Amino acid sequence: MRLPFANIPIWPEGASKAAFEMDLLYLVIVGLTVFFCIIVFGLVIYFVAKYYAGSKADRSNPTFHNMPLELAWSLIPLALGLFVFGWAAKLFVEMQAPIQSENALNIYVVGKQWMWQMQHPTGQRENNELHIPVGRSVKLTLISQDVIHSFYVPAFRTKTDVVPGRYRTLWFEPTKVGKYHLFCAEFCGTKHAEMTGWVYVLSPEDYEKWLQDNRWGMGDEGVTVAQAGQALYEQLQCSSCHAPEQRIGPPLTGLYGSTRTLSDGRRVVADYDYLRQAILDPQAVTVSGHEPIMPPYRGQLTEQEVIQLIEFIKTLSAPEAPPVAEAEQSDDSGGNG
Amino acid sequence: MSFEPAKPKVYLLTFAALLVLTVITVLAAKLTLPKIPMGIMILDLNIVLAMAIACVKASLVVLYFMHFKDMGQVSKVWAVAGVFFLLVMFFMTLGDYENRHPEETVGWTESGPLHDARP
Amino acid sequence: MSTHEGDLHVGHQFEDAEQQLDSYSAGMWLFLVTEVLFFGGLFLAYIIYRTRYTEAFVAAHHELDWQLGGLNTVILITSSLTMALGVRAAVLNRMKAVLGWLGLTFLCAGGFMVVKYIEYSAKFEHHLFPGPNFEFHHAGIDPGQAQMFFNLYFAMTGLHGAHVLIGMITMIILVIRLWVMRKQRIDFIPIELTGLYWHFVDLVWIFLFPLFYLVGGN
Amino acid sequence: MSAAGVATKQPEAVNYLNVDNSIKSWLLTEDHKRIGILYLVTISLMFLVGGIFAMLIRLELLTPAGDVVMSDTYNKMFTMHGVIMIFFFLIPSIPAVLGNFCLPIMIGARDVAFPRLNLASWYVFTLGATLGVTALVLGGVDTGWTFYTPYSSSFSHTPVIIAVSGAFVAGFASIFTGLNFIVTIHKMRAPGMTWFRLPLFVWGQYATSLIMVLGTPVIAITLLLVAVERGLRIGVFDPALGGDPVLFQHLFWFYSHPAVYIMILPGMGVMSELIATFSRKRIFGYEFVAYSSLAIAVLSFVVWGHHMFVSGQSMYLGMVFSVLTTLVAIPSAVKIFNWAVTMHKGHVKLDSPMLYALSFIGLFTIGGLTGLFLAAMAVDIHLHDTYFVVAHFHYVMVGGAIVAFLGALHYWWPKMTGRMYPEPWAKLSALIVFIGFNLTFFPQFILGYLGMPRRYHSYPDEWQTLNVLSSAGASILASGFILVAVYLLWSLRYGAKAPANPWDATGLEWKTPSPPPPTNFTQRPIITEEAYNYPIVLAKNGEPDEAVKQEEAEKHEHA
Repeated sequence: MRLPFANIPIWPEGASKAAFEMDLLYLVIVGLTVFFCIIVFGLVIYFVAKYYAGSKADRSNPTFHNMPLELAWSLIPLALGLFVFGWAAKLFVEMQAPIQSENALNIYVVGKQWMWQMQHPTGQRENNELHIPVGRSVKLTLISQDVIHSFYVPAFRTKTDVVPGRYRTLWFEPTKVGKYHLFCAEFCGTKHAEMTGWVYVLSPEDYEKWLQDNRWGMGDEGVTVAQAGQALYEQLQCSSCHAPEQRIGPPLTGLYGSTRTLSDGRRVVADYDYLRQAILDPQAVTVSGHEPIMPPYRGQLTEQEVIQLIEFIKTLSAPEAPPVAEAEQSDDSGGNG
Repeated sequence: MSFEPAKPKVYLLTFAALLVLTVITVLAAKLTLPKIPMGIMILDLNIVLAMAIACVKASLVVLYFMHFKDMGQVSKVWAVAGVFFLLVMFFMTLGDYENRHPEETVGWTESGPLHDARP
Repeated sequence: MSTHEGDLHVGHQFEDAEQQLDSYSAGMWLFLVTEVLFFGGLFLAYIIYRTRYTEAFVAAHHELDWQLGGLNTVILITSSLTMALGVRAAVLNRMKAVLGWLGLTFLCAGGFMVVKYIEYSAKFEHHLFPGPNFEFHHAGIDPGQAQMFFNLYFAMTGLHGAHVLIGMITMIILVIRLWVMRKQRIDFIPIELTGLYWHFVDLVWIFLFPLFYLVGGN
Repeated sequence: MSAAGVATKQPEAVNYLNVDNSIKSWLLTEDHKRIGILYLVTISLMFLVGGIFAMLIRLELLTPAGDVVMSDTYNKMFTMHGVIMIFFFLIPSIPAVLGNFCLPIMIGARDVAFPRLNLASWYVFTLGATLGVTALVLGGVDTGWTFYTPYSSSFSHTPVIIAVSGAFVAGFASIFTGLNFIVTIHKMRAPGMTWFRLPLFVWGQYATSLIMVLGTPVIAITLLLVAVERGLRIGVFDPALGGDPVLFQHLFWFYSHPAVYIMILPGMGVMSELIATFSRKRIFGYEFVAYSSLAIAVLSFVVWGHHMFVSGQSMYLGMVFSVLTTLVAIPSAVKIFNWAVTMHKGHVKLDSPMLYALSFIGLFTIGGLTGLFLAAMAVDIHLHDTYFVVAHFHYVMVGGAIVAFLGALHYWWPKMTGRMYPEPWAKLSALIVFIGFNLTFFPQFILGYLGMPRRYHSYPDEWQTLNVLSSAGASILASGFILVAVYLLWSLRYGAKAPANPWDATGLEWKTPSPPPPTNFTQRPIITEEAYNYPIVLAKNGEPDEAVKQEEAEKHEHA
């Protein structure tokens, strides 16, 4: 939105479901701000004008204390503040709590100085650009390879810090076809201001077309992220310990999302962060009943490769119709603590 | 606040108590107490016991060696305030680590408020 | 001690010796409160990593010699006793006793630093000082997590050691000052304040000893 | 400063300025008033350096492309602007200059409790500032003033350790000042000066000292850990070393959020003085205003997580921080309304300090209310790290703290230097600062909601108009500050001699000559009346009351 009389933008485009909700809340707080400003400025100007030294105003019996008045201007702002807090907290939970929809489009984002690398589940990769379909929930799983970055799309009114060493998730549902700014919002070094890009929200048809046109990112055979993970799994010879007949590593089937008991007594859910640690620093999360003998892969895998491995392990959880063909027998084991 | 120093006997008794408690601490460490998992952290009862003993020792030092009774009102209030804000820092920060993974506790399934379930 | 106050030097900003003593005492306590929060940041880091890397901390603490740590605990407690008796002697205006107790305290502090030196040099020899040369081989333990234990060990005991050194320097200055003004009544305020500081140093060690040497469990 | 003794012929009474003019007497002084002046000189220099960086930043942002300086240079500019302005100007500004100068006089003491510690604090501060400037001379630091790990500890190629040591060392100056004030206020009050007879400036200083004493040690150890992590690769923050970068943010903001109140609380104290003096009326709800300072100081320690809503901090903890942040609205609202209502039935005079005070009320109201946007978790997702945040904290830091500092400087300038400044110029400067400030920072609120991230060297073309407005405002603001510096320096030599009580104010500092004698009072004051004990009118006829009549009579006499 722009001012009518000048070429000055005053309102950002909104292109997600959250954008509308947030704009509403924002406008309410703007309203409160204007209301209080009018009261305070009005009082100040009125008193200055009326009680300017030498004026003939009635100054008899001034008061210095007024408990009801003090309480009023303590408690009314508090009540309004708590109202805003409640609304904002509710919206925050709605925006930030992770979506667990099967239908959501899972995209992996790795931030590094100074670019964004996106990886689509079907294998397409792109840098500093993100193509997504309109009207479908998009779930981003983000991690940084070096310093803290922050993934920010103003049109979606959403952002999250992208931290090294752990996964963050962010999701939104675009509602409007268009081209929107993508920024890095956390200072990350020399080219922080150039760590920007575009988010393209496409109609479902255009998105399908885009997926087809960009198969080059997947290699010759059309490798999905999980398939790339499987290739890596074989290349690193994970199966030499983790194959079921070896009986060395804990089984990978059904690993993702299960609850693990570690040798130090902790019970943890095998989520993305757990699996990442289990690959990079396996000895830190040895599973109870297994020897801590797996070598750590820290420094040997890029964050993208770790994501591919995790995606592969995740496919092993699905009881039926695993998307990856043969390495998929239900008794497949492996994995690391 | 001019203070009256305690008798040497008080100091010697405090000293003896501190030595005894040191021995108890060492012995207590030989016990294997349960470890309670909390979120991504583990609460180790051994350390809880050790810290409890350390707190007793610290109180003895403050009460007798640092003659707490002669300490002015101001100092008392500020000492308490210091410990209070230290605990605020500890517990609020730990509250973060305790609840770091929202995935495990909440989550929108098929239809969240901002998300329509679609076929 | 009001009978002796008239003899003490009173700063130009104060009305009387009592106001002066009150102010100095409150000032020192406030300083100790800042010290509590100064160490507090490190203790917080310790709590967080200790609860996350429990196994590694248990394994790594076996590299420390609890007997040496215990010895240092006894040394520091003893020095606290001698310091308390020194302060008492100062209030009672017994010059020789003050010098004797302060000397003993100083010796204890020196002993503490010697033991610390022995411990530190052993860690350096065994490549347990964090950094590129760090080596820690223990089945089932991530060396990175064990290194975190030694990070905190060196940071916290190092900072504590620096406080011991500052205490020793202060004691030297105190003794010189006492000697210079040996003809006058003992000005016990600086000794009292040093005493408070010294007990605080002892107090920090009381927490550090079990946190690093007696991690406990299996 | 020695100019005070030049202009007149008649022998002057001994005051703290002319008692000894040698350089040595200044550098070894234990007089709280002289230490205040030393601080004033140091922080003015730092303000100049920080201000130059601010202008360079606005110059770069005049065009969307990063064309004036290289991106590395730009990163260093905003970092040095932040580090210098926060650690070396705002934190010591009101406490160390005006607090040092006025606080002992206001409570009827000869000096602070520990004069030597006070001098040490100035030396330590100067050392810290020197280290900060050294980092600058060595090329500048590019981490942002927040020194977030692991960028600061592992990735930056700039002299981070030196800058961090500068802030670390300056922290001790802050601790010394706070400790000194607390003991002074507790132990050095003149007979009859009860807690509820203290001027509200003193209450503000007490609350500030609470934060200085309890918060600063935490930032000290945190910065030390960053330096060690960077220098020795022994770390607790870098994930590559097994650490957690979010832990740094917890420790950093545990101090740095309260630090915001170190900057604003003394300013609020100043406001109470100015509003009471220039309304000739006791502050409305004195106890509420006094307690609200303490409440703000205590609450400031439990809200730090609102800087971390999108950092990966637990969502539930975020809610706790958000609701606690909302509570800060109470004491802030109490203060604003009490100041406004104080003018009710007063005799309002618009001298230049009062103009600054009224600016403060307006700007701080906007600054405080925009804080509500950022405390509201959902809205903060969008606004975090955008220009909205930049605008918000400049409204509080510049519109609040610096405007209060200027108001206080004008108010106590006659007391400090014994000279009056030219009032018309002062009024003009207050106006220029107000207009320039709003033009600079109001467009940034809009930019923030549009989504312009902070610390950006270049930006999309469509935001240029708003940035040009902001840069234009910045040059107006800068000319306002320069004007203040020029006429205040001019007044040192050519200003009219100041009477003991130019504002006809109550308060002990106005009962002693301008400038005050070395020991503040010729004899120890005994306090028998409340603070701000201005005459109360009881007549109901609507005629000008006694005080006004008297004033007019005096004016006629002068004429």
